Formats: sequence, structure tokens, C-alpha cells
Amino acid sequence: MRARVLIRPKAGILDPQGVAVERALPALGFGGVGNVHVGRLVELDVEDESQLDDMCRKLLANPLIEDYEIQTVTAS
Amino acid sequence: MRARVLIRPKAGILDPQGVAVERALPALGFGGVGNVHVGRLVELDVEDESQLDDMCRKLLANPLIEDYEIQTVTAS
Amino acid sequence: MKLGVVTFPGTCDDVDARLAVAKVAEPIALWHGDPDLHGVDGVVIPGGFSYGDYLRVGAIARFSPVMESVIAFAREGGPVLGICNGFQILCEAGLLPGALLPNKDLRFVCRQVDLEVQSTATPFTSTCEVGDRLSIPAKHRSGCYTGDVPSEQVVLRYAEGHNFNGSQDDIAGVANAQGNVMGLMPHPEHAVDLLTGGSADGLRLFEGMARVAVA
Amino acid sequence: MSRSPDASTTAPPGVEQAVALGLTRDEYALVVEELDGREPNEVELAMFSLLWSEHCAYKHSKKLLRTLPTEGPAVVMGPGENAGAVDVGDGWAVAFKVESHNHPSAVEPFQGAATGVGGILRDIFALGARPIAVLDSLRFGEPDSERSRYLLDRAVAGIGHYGNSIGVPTVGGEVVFEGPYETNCLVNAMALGLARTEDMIRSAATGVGNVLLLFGASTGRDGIGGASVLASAELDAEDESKRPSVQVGDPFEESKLLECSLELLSRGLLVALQDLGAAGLTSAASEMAAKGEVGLVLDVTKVPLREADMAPFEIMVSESQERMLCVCEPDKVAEVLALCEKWEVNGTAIGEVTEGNRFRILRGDEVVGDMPITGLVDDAPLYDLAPMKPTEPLYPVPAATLGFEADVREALVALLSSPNLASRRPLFEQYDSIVQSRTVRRPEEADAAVLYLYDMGEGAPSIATSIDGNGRRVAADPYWGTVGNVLECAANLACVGAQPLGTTNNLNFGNPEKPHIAWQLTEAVRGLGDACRALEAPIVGGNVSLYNEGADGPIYPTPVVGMVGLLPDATRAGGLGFAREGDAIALVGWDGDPSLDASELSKLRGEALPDGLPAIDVGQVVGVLDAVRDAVRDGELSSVHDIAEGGFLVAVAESCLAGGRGAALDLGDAQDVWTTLFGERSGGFVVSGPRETLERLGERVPLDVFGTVGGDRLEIAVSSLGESWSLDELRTASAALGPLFP
Ligand SMILES: Nc1ncnc2c1ncn2[C@@H]1O[C@H](COP(=O)(O)OP(=O)(O)O)[C@@H](O)[C@H]1O
Ligand SMILES: [Mg+2]
Repeated sequence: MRARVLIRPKAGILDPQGVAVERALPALGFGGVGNVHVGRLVELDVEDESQLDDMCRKLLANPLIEDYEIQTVTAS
Repeated sequence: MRARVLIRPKAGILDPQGVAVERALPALGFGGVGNVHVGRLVELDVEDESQLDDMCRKLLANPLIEDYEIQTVTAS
Repeated sequence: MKLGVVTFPGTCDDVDARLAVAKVAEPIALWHGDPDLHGVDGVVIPGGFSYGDYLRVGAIARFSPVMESVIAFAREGGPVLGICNGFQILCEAGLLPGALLPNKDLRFVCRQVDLEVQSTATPFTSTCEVGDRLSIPAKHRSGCYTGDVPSEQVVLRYAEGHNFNGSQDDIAGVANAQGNVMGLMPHPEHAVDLLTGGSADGLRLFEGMARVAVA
Repeated sequence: MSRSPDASTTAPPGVEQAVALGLTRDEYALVVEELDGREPNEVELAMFSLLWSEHCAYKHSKKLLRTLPTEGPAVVMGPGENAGAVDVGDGWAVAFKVESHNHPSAVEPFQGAATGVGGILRDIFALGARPIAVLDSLRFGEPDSERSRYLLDRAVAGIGHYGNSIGVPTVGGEVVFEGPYETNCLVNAMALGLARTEDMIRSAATGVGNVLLLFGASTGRDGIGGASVLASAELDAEDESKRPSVQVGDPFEESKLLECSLELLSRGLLVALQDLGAAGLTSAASEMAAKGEVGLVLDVTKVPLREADMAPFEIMVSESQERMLCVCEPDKVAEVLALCEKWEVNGTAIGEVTEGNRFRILRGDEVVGDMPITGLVDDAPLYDLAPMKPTEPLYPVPAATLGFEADVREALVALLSSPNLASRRPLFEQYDSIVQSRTVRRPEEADAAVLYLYDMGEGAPSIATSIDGNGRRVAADPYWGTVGNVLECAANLACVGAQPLGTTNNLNFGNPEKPHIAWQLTEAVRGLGDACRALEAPIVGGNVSLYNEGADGPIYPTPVVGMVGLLPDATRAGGLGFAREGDAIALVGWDGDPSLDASELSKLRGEALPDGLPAIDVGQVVGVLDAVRDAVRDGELSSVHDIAEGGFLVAVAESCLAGGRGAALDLGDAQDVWTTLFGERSGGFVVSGPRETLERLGERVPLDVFGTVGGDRLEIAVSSLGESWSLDELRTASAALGPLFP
């Protein structure tokens, strides 16, 4: 299957990128934007989907500062 | 509304992060993984959802090297 | 002869660029929020981490008020040199073809590298001969060049064994079709003085810029 | 005049909570006394427990630190300020300090190391000095451990991330791998800054009615409990509970904060400036008030928050990074805020300087804390140590990686490729060492980094800096080991022609309540003081990190020493590589044999640490340093390299590799070949140059000409032994760290 992992800064953890983007957008003429967060996106083919959670905790995300969410894109 | 933008390397563009993850996983005991790509995740509240595409083209993604996909998380 | 050096929030090598410029012209500090170019004869966009490199290298700085003026200045044929982060910003601004991706090893590398001059059809390299080797330090984490660039616009390539970032065809620096805008990842402003630079080869690019800017 | 906080605040958390926060029962009783018999509420208890923690109050080290020499002709600012500073001439000063971020780095190495750099940089620009360099001092377990490799990789990435992004060059440092650091790594960072002496500012809040402003990042729940819980308790295997919330560094915010702070100062808008570090607002504000002998009132509702629902105590102890606190006159507030806006940093007035000695914390109109400032800052109890020399060895014997049957050929290759001696290039290339255009000697070009202070104008001098701290030798002998560390640092400066101006230090030790750790600490501080006195390089600042113990016992006692020295002419700065074919090579300085005790060779051979090291004739070594420095300044030597870990032959091999030139040595008859080639001892140098100049140097200090520079091999003859290596072979050996950074 093809899986997608969304990795984002944990609530309460500083997100410098989100802050920078949020500050930049109004200057570009995009008003009314808030609560911006920047994270990472990992997409991959996996045979054994039960491994995904473990993979996230061990490698893809840093559980101390990041939350992750696993999505299935296409089953196989 | 809360929107989510998924930004990923365009096909054919080097993705060293994807390569690094793909290499690291088997060493950690995760087999059967392939076609790994690493991109960016931007999540934000927008008042005017029609601006999103423009925002992506102008700022959030670089169309020369990246594709993007806009998802609505919650309408408002 | 006045050459402007732009400072964005997060720019690091602006002081260095002004020191280098001072060897060939009068350096003028330009501020990202001020669209006035103060009558300069050329513009240097220096290296560093404008806006922390957040989101994507060069992506946010490219929209600063000063950049509108720089873009107009470049379109009129004014010489513009982008170094490292400046190169990334010029690519994002569409003044130069291509984009800079993370280095193939995903690490920041600071290393003296050798470059080979490919074209002398820019003000900056007008002081060089094709094939000249320049020893200049490079230091970056996102310097892997990719893009559709005609070979005559490739100005500098890494010498064999010196391409640590994985750039396509060893490209280290490119120019626009007119040749008045150039970007490169290595730092010529850090090679203008033997005491601190290990070489003074980088000075030649500034000399070329000043020579043409005055004409 | 002590008014109790409003009744609406929560009931006192009580003594059990205090104990959980790290106070002893006796200390809690003292806190109650400070409050005139009233039990502290939540805000007060949080603040007292942090300010009375080991980390903030130096309860077990203050008495020892008082024995250190802190005065000298060059000292502009000594211990007690955010950093020390020394005079470099013409009204300019260099501020510098080393600080540890050991426990945060053990929990999250990338952010821990990054915020360590961010924190020490703030200490420097809090004085009004522009940061000009960073050095790092790192200790990990042996790299055959996966955890050590991970910590190394991420800590280095974190240091690079912060230093590179903020445009301060990382010009030097050290990394050492030893088993006792396996579960308790050390991440120390040192920073230097340059300022006009008259523009430097202190942190004392003064002027009743003046305004207290917080500027920089907003305040979140970062590192709450960090200072007291994380920094003062031993790490056990289960780190999970001690992960309140990791502090994330934002070098971009700090670069704006730095420029904003320096511009505020250059415009004369501030009365006092202070960074927020450990214990956040609590520590920064109370220390400013204590130094100025004033009171403060602070309203937590004015503090810009990243998370809306924070309790007053959380706001007061948050360790969110990239924040500064300043005091300015009321009519300057508008100008200060305008400058903050220019640099895109948030600035907010949060309080006021008051008469008296009270620190009053408000939430709007409600008083949520009211404490005596001197009680918070000065009254933490100081403890005497009960030092006792251990009767049993404290540390396990390292595993042998080189057999006694190995010959000299194999030994040199093994040493050059050993983790502690191999080239650090794969590490330091991840750091920008050249930004600011002042780096005259980059890493591996010389024993100390050399920085040209062009800001000072025509004829500007340069400074040299180095950081050292061999823990294994200190474990073998805390006194002589520490003396050796200080001399090594000074020797590095001599190699480039620099005279020490001042010293900073970071005392990384285990639990001082244990008698043998107390003994290590006491002896090390005695050695530190004696060596600095002999070198006339007073201690101008430093840091103490105690309770560095893991599951397997204490770390090696690790006093990390950082030094700054002056050299008048950077064009004559020494380099360590052999530079000219045909130059003579000499060993300078030793008036006796070196020793294999606690040497790198003995470690590779798996030998136990000796009980004690040979005494050092410090006066003799200081004389050698003077002579070598003079020779370098006269431009007489082609290369200079001090003999440190690995001994004489390793030093020669390093000079060969750095210069890309071979050497032929004839050492004559040696009493013991191994000791001659690989023994270690303070005050020795390998130098090269024209034979006559070497002979002139030999009139001042012991000197033996042993060989000649040239070719592409290292060849030695000693006693009946003849051996040779190609430079390629040595280079390959020395490149052994590469695989650690794939
Ligand atoms: N080992 C030491 N030697 C000399 N001075 C020290 C040492 N440790 C701490 N100090 C001094 O004690 C003061 C307080 O240190 P610290 O709490 O680390 O300050 P900050 O909070 O500004 O980082 C500083 O002036 C520092 O230089
Ligand atoms: Mg401080």
C-alpha cells in the first residue's frame, strides 16, 4: 500500500517556520491567515502496514517534539 | 477554514531526504519499503479559500521543483 | 562607483560582502524593507539564512520590498550578483533559471573548493579566461543546483572532485541570458584577502562587476 | 511591609511539593523564614526552588570558586556578570564564557546542543558585545555504541544549525570519546564577543520607576522544570518523565534579537540588559534587581504567551529561548519599542523597578507572589564538601583495541585512526568557520583559532582561542590533570604566538555530595587556580555542571578550560603543518622523559588508569611557552605544534599531514622507544624551521634537532628500530571519523 505520514510540531512546541510564514503572508497580500504550522510529509510504499507506527516513532518523526498522523493513500 | 497543503518533490527532481529515509529503514529492521519521498506540510487557517492556490504558487511551493495538493481539513 | 549590499533579517555575510566590495568600490548598505536602491551601480545579494531558511531557501526574502527594485534594476541591465543565499533568492525571484536543493548528503559543508570558469560573457567573469581555476570557500546546506539552463549561461563549475553538494553537471554558478545577473553558491567575498581567505581569487568577480558597472 | 499574596491564589503546595521540586526539607524551612513564616504559594515555591537549585545557586561549588584567581591587568569584567571580558587594547574588550547544556542534549541532542549555543551567545550580547566566535567541547561514549553515534551526529548538527544560521563562526572545539560519558554526554559551548569597553553594559537594574521590558520570542511551556529537575538530578535510564517539553531553538529569532539588542545599546536607550537562560524570567529579573539593589514589580498578564492558558508560575519559570530583558527610562520606552519593531521582534513592558527589596509578581491587579529579592538570589544555603580520596578505582578499565604485541608501525596507525586522535574534519566541516571574515587560522591549520579584529581599525591585533579538557587524565589525577589541561590550552595559544589574557572554565563533574566526587572537584579547582596564577591568565567566568552521573557511575571529572590570548600581528600567526622542504625539525621544551601514564596509547592497550600522574614543573613549562611564543612572533619558525594526546610521534605525523610533507627523523638511542614516541607530558612542541633559528631557540629552552622536512613519507630511526609510513597511509588512518557522519 501507499502510505502518507503527516508530521507536525507538537502542540505547545515552538514552530519557528510556522511563525515566519505567518508573518510573511500579509506582506504578500494574503490577509486573513492564522495558526500556520509547517511540518513534514513522508510518502512511501509499505508491504507491512503494521510497521508504520513503529517506523514513525523510531525514524520518521521525533516524538519529543513532533506528532504524526498516518494515512493510507491506496491499499494494495 | 483550516486547510492543509501537501508539498512534494516533483517527479524526476532529486529527493535526497527520501533516499536517506529509504536507506535508513532497512537498517532499523523495516523491510519492504520503497518509493519514499519527503516533502513539506503546511497547515493554516484561511478566511478566503480562493487565495490558497495563489499562495501555493507564489510562496508555499516552488513549481519548478515541487508539486502541491490542497486539502480542506475543516470548513468554517 | 557604488555597489549596494542587501541585508534581510537573517542575512549573515553582508558585512563580509561590504568588506569585499570596499576593495573595488564604495559599499552601500541596502535594507530589505526599503525599496530605494540609493543610486547604486550594482547590487550584491549576500549569503546567510534570510528568514532562517524557513519554508524553503530564499522563498520569503524574495518578496521583500527591496527585491522589487532589484528585479527592476536587473531587467534594465544593472549588474546583480547573488552569493549562496543570494543565489537562492535570485532563483526564487525568477531572475535566474533553476533552483537549489538540499546537498546530497543533507549536511552543511564548509570547504575551500576549486571552480572552473566556463564563460567570460558576464561582467563578473570578464576579468577571467575560460578555464581559469578559482579557489573559493563554499559553505551551505542547500547548494545542489537543478534547472533547465542553456550551457552558455553556466558560468562556473566545480572542478573535478569538488562538487560536494551533488549539483547537476557540477554547476556552481549561472547567469541570466543577458549575463548581467549571476548567482553562485561559493563565497567569493570570503576569498579577497590572503590573511583570512586562503586565496584572493574571489576578488576578480568583484573587480569585474565594478569594471562593467562603471562603463 | 511584606504583604501576603491575595487570598484568591491557591493554597500553599507544601513541603512535599518542595521536595519534589528539588529542595530539601531544611531548605524549605529557610524559604518559609524568608517569607516571614508564611508558606510559599505555587509561584513563590517554583521561583525559590529554581533559584535555590544547584544550577542557579552553586550551592556545592561557590566556596571553591572563591579560591580562583580573578584579577589581572587585562580583566575588564570578572565572574559575576553574564560573561567575563578582557582588554585587547585601544578601548576594546573581548567577552567570553563557556557554558554546558549536558542534560538537555542527552534528552534531545539536536535541540539541546542548538539551544546551548543560543544561550551562550545571549550571554555575550547581553554585555553589548557582538559575538565573533563559537567553540564546542563535546564528550560521548565510545563510537562503537549506536547511542553515542546518534548523540554525536545530532549534537554536531544542532551546533552547526544554530551557529551557521546566526552568522557566528564556529572556529574550534574538541570531541572526546570515553566509556564513562556513555550515558551522560557533555555538550559545552564557548562564545566570544567583541565590544568597545565603554559601550559594554551590566545587568544591574537601577532607577526606581524605570521600566522592565521583555523582548524577543513569546513565552511557552518550554523546559518548565528544566533547570531544577533536569539540571540537578542524575539521569536514570527512564528519561521519559524528565521530558517536560523540549526547548526548540530559533536562530533566526536570535539573529534579530542580537541586532536589536546591539542597536538598542548603541543608541544609549538601555539602563541594563540581561538574557533569559536557565529559570527564565525568574532568574533574569531577580538577578537584575539583586545586582542593582532594587525591587521589582512584574505583571505576568503582560507577557506575550505562545499558549494562552499558562499559569503565573509557568510564565515565571518558562525557559523559552531567544528572549531578553532590559530596563529603560520611562521616556525611552517608545523608542525601544520602535526599534523592536524595526527588527521584527516583540517588545513589551512587563514591569517596573521599585524601591526596596521585594519582587512582587502580579496577575493584573492580583498579587500572586511577593518575595525578598536578596532571599531569592543570595540566601540559598551553601554547602561544604566532604572530600575524600577514593581507595578503589572509580572507573572501569577501557577495552583494549591494540595488543601489546603490536609494533610501532601498527601503533602509530592505530593512534591516528583512534576516535580521540583522528582528524576532526568530518565534524568541523559542518560548521561555518569563516563568516565575519576574521578567521586567520581555520580548524586544523593551527593549534588555536586566530581571529583578526579588523573592527579596531588600522593595525588591529588578533586574538587566539582554544578549549581543552582531557577528562581521563583528570580522573587519574584531578590536580595534575587539571593543571595539564590549563597548560595545554596555553600551549595552543603559544603555537600561534598568543599570550593568554584570561580563562573561562566549565566544571563538569558527578554528584558532589559523594566524597570522592567532592575530592575530584576540590583538587581540580585547586589545580585550575594554581595553573591560571602561574600563567597570569585569571578566571573571568565559567559554569558548573554537577550530578553528571548515569547508570554506570560518574563521568570522568571534566574541567573544560577555554582561553583567549592576544597576538599583535596576525600575518605571523603560527601554523602546525610542515611548510618548507629541507627545514630542520626539533622537539622543544621537555627537560625530562614523557610518561605513558593515562596516555592515549595506554588507553588503546586497555590499561587501567594510574593512581596519580607525574608532577609538572609548571614554572619550567611557562618558560617554554614564553620562548615558543616569542619565536613565533619573531616569524622565525615555519611550523609549531604542541605535543598533546598521542605523544611526540603523533604530533610529527599531524604536522606532516597538515603540511602535506614528509619527514625523516633520527632520534638516536632511547631508553624506552614506546615512551619516547608515544609518552605524554606538558610543555613539549614539535617545531620546524631553518637550523640556525632553531638553535637560537635552543639557547632559551631544551631543544633537540631530530630531523628534516621533505618527501612523501614519515621515516624514523630510534635505537635499533627503523620504520616508515607513506603520507597516504597516515592520511587514510587519520580519516577514520568519516564514517561517523555518513
Ligand atoms: N567554574 C566557574 N568559574 C568561574 N566563574 C564561574 C564558574 N561557574 C560560574 N561562574 C560565574 O558565575 C556566574 C553565574 O553563572 P551562570 O549561572 O552560568 O550565569 P548565566 O545565568 O548568566 O549563564 C557567572 O558570572 C559565571 O561566570
Ligand atoms: Mg546570562
